Amino acid sequence: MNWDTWLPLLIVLSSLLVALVIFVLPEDRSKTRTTLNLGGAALKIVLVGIMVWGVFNGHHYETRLPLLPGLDLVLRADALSMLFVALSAGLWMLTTVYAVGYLEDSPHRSRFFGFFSLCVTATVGVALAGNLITFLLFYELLTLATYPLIVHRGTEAARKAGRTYLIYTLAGGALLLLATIWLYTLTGTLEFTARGFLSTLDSSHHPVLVIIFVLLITGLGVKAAIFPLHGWLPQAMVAPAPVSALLHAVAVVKAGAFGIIRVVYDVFGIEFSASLGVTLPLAIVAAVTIIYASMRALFQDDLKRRLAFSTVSQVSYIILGIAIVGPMATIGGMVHLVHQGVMKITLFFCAGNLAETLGIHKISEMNGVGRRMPWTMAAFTIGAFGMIGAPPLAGFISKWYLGLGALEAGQDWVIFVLAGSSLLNAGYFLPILYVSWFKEPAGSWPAERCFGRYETALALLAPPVITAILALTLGLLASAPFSPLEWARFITTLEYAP
Amino acid sequence: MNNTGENTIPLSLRLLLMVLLTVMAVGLAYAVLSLPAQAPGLSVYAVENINISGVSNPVTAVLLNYRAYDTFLELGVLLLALLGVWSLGCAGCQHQSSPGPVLDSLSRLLVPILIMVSGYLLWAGAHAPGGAFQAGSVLGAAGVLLLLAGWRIHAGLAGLPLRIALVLGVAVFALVGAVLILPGGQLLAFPPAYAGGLILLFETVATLSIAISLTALFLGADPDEEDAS
Amino acid sequence: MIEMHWVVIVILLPLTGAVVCFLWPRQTVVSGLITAVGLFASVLGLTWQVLEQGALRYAVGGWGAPLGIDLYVDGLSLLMLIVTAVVGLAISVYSSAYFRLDRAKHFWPLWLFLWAALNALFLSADIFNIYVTLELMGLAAVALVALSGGANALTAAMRYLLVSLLGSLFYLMGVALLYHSYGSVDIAILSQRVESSPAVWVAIGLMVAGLLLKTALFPLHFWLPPAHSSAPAPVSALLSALVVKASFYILLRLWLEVFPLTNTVPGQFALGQFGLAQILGLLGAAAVLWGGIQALRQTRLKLLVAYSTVLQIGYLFLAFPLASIIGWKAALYLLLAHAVAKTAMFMAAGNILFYGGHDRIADLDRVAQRLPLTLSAFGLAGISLMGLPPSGGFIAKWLLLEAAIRSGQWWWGLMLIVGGLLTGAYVFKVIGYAFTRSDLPHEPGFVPKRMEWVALVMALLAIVLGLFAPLPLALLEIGSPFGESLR
Amino acid sequence: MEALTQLQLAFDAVLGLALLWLAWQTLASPELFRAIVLFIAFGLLMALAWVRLEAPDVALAEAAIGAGLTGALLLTALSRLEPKNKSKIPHSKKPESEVDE
Amino acid sequence: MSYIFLYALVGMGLFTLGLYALIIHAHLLRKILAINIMGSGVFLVLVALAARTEGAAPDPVPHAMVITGIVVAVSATALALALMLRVRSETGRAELDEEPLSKFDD
Repeated sequence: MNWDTWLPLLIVLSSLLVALVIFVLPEDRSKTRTTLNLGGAALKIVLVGIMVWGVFNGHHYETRLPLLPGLDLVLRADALSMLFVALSAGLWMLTTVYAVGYLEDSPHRSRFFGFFSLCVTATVGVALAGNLITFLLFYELLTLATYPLIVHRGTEAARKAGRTYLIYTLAGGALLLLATIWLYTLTGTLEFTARGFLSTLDSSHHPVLVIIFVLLITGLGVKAAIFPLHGWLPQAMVAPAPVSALLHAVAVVKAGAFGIIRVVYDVFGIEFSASLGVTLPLAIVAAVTIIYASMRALFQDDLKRRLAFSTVSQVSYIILGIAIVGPMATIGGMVHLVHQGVMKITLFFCAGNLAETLGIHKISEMNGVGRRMPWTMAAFTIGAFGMIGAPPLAGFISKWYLGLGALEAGQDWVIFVLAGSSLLNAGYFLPILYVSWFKEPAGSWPAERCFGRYETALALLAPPVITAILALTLGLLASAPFSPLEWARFITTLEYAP
Repeated sequence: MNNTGENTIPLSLRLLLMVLLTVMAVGLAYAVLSLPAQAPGLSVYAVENINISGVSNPVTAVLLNYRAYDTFLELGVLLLALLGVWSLGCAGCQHQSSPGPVLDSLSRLLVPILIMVSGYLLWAGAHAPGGAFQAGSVLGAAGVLLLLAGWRIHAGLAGLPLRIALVLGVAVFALVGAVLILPGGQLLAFPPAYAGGLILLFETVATLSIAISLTALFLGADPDEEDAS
Repeated sequence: MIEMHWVVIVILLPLTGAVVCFLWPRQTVVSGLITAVGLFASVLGLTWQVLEQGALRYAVGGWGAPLGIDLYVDGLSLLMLIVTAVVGLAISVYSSAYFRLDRAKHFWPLWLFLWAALNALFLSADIFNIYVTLELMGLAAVALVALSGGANALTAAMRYLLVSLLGSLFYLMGVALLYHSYGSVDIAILSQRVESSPAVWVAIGLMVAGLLLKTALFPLHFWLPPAHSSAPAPVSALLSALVVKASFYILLRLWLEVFPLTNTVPGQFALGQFGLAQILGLLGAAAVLWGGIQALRQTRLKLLVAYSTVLQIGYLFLAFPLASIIGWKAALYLLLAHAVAKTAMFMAAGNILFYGGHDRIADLDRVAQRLPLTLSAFGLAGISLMGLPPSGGFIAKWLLLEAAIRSGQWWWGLMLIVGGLLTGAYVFKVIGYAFTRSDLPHEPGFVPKRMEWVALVMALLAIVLGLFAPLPLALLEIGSPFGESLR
Repeated sequence: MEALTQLQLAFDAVLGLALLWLAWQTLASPELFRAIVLFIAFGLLMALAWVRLEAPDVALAEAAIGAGLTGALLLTALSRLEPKNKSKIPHSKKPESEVDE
Repeated sequence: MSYIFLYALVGMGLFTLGLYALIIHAHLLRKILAINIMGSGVFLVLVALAARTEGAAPDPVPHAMVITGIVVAVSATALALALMLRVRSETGRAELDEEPLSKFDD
């Protein structure tokens, strides 16, 4: 029994077992369920903490189980995976607290929390996957685990959204599978390796590799909601707020983006990718997505849909950062993986609070809501400014590095994309802030509920406040040790070793 | 009910079918004609081993010794068909034939003869044409004749005793075949010294089972259930 | 210690069980269950024996081929026996609750006969003996379909019987030609003697046609959906999981051992076999499309599941044009995964039918939520059928895709992808109804917990098969049924 | 000797053609009863063919089972299928197909 | 030796004829007859070709196979006839109707 070989598996199991137990738990055992959820989340945070510390000190954590002859199921902790694992573990805790409050007394909680935990299991698995087949395994598990969450409400709209989601993701998964196997037949290995494992292949294979790259990115791009594969995401907004928060900030879209990072860095290798000439098209697709989705966001009245389009746009920052070949941009992209997660989850928490407390779903109903729910709207404001990229918030750090990276790599056009997108971000966030803080309330709210002492239930209020503070801290203390920024630098030194 | 049922298929399709089947038939014929004119198959082996098979009729040797396993499974098929028929229940089995005087006297005459023929076939099978299947089916014919004459199995025998008689063939094969394993042999491996006796035993129980099964198949439904309902 | 004749026991035990069940109808369920458990243990014993000693040949009657009949166990037949034992045990447990005594007393002897026939078939090394086991299997299967009574089931059973007999006769004609060409019906001897000749070609044509009919490969699948959908649920499960696979197994066995003519000069025959393989692959691809589309169009759950079997059978034939060890292993793994998953699925459908009294997909929202275990079983089995990880279906799909790409015939792999998406579509068409809840129009039937749990256990097994693939794959290597190296 | 072989061959040819003809008549006969009777005749001719092929065991089996018992089974089935004189066939269940048509 | 092939060819002819009738006819009793005639065709091929032994007694193994086959055939026929009668009593017709499976009956 070696701790180093079991820790990655334990991290996955800490939520998987919780999920399985919750599935068989009777509906009315809500105390037990909450204890299990929070206990699992806390345990995972502790384990991840140990792991982060270990990785920083050069420990090598790896679980390896035979899956097929010649192919193992590998869970490995490396610097990049730590970034995502830590994000998932941390935000899972908060989202669980939030979800417990949000779903109080609603039906089917066993099912909901079971799949919720399964979702986190899959996300953590995606993060820790040490080769492409393990990644694929958890990636598809994520598809399956999120489907019941999207259709949770069981309405016709929910079912339709679920269907759309499946059509996109299953098709994407199929492409990913095809590309993975193709790659395997070429190389005989699928292990993620710093700076890739394909550059040694004979150059006659290069055209095939380009096709495989396109297949992989398309397959992953579905979840990362790259234009034009983003169609499922706005529809999926019918899901309950904690699900939207989880889907958009942590689990699904990030799994896609993270997968793209893995493919570009640890399968192809960034320099090899650049030599194949596939990075520039990827950057252009990301840039188009950023601008297009921001424009679409401008015209959404439904708050969650606007946030959804904002997500589509923001996730592509990460991809843009990857595709601009250069260490600075890489830092920007990777750090945005965390920063965007923290900021976007804040926004979704707040949107959920508005819906749950006042019945507000549309921006046109938000007049003066800041006076009724000041804490919530304060958190929202921090998140929104972060998204726009205002200093000293987390978003600013990401954009700063992206911009520097673009200049460093000689891709000056990116600056215009960043600037344009920031303007558009401001264009769709500032009006919300304006109406909610400065307009007079309309008199009554669509469906107000009273929660006693605070403006809303404590379980609903605390998570966005915490994440907002986090977004602020991540910006202010960006250079502190173990901050995402420092960690991203750490990763980059590995990928761009001289 | 003079409808031959052919009218359901249009002529064009039928012509197409004919063409296809003609092609198939030509292929089959070609295959047959391409076979060598001389091919003794396994007859050499069958004759070589006839002395230790326990019988002198080679067909019986194949059926009851060389390939006794096939025969064992085949008794299974017969029993299974009966199980299937019984599980279906019977539509129209209430139909009772009223035996005319001719049938009645005919059966009185024929049944003893058939039983004797069956006994002969069973005995002759070891060295001349005949054997369990022929004997069983002749005996079965006697049973059918009895049924036609209005005879019905006694209610007391319709349950377990009848069932035991039906499974006798399969059961004895399985039991004896398995017992032969014990002294270190193989399934259904008859020691040459006992082979003749064992084959006679098998043939006898098989004859009985086959006869009763065939008669029961003719009857159509489980007599036990028929009485109950 | 006396050498255990497990090979014989796994044939004799179910026959004995059938006889006992037949003799004492009142104790039929108990006898049946005891037999099932004993049989499962015996197959484990045989597995252990084969693992210790390698492939086994057993001369029934002590004669040995060519005069006598040989039984032969290698990795391939052992896997089939294990699949049968696992599915058989599950079906036995399920059926012990499913049938009331008036039908149980017919079900058990027939089912144990069928089980004996399957085991005998997988163990036989003699093509005529295989004919007898085929008939034994076919008659038992038909009688089991007819067990549900009613016009649809009886008509379906009748059609199934005719098809089954027709297929057997085609096969038997092939046996006749092979025997009269080479003077033996033993597979091993034939594999040494067979050469390219008109008679062999016609024999191959007849046997392949007959077996395809029994395996229900498109377009010869017409009899399968009515038979599999109108039979009682446990019977549907065993038909889809085991019976169609048995004729596939024979086809595969003949293809690998009798048809390839490895000892003749490669040339004309190899080319011919290549052509036939391509045709089988094409039919498989058509089956994938047709089965998938038809499954999507169905309004009744059991018919949907039955058409899904048509699709999955198509998958199996995609391995023929690939002709590689990985491809065959993939097909066998697919067979294993499909058997387990389809059992779970038919059981789930049976539970829904039991509970709601109908299986109209559009009205499933009345039922699905009230049977969470059953629905989970359906969903998990669906994941394996779709080939999503982690599941047995995924492993199979991975191997098959790998074989397709490695052989340079990636288009067969594409059919797998398409089939997976179609499967996803029809599985989620059903699952989608699980999240809404409507009122029941009438008093629900009582579903014994045992039936729900068995379905779930089988579905979980289909998932677990995705995590322990090396074991069965290594088992398949015993006796190298697929040849030593890549052909 | 030569003449005998010729005669035998002629007999074989006639027997073979008779078999085919009877089979055809059996299958084409518009009346079911006639078809069954023809089938029994076919079975008996088959037995003759077996004898000719030096397969007396098969001939016995064919005569007893193939022609005899199968014939009896077919005839009973027909009598149960077409209850001409006996109108007491349970037909409580109205066939659905007629309702549809 | 030519008569051997003559009988084998007759066997093939019976096989083809039976197959044609099996497909063409709708009435189940005719289908059952057709299957039986097909079977006889196969048996004829098996036994006829077994006589290719030039003077010696014919190969007994195919004979035994055919006897097995005849018993299998009569078993199958019995089951088929019983099934036919049940189909007839449920549907009123002794044919395979091609109705869509709209209704489930359990």
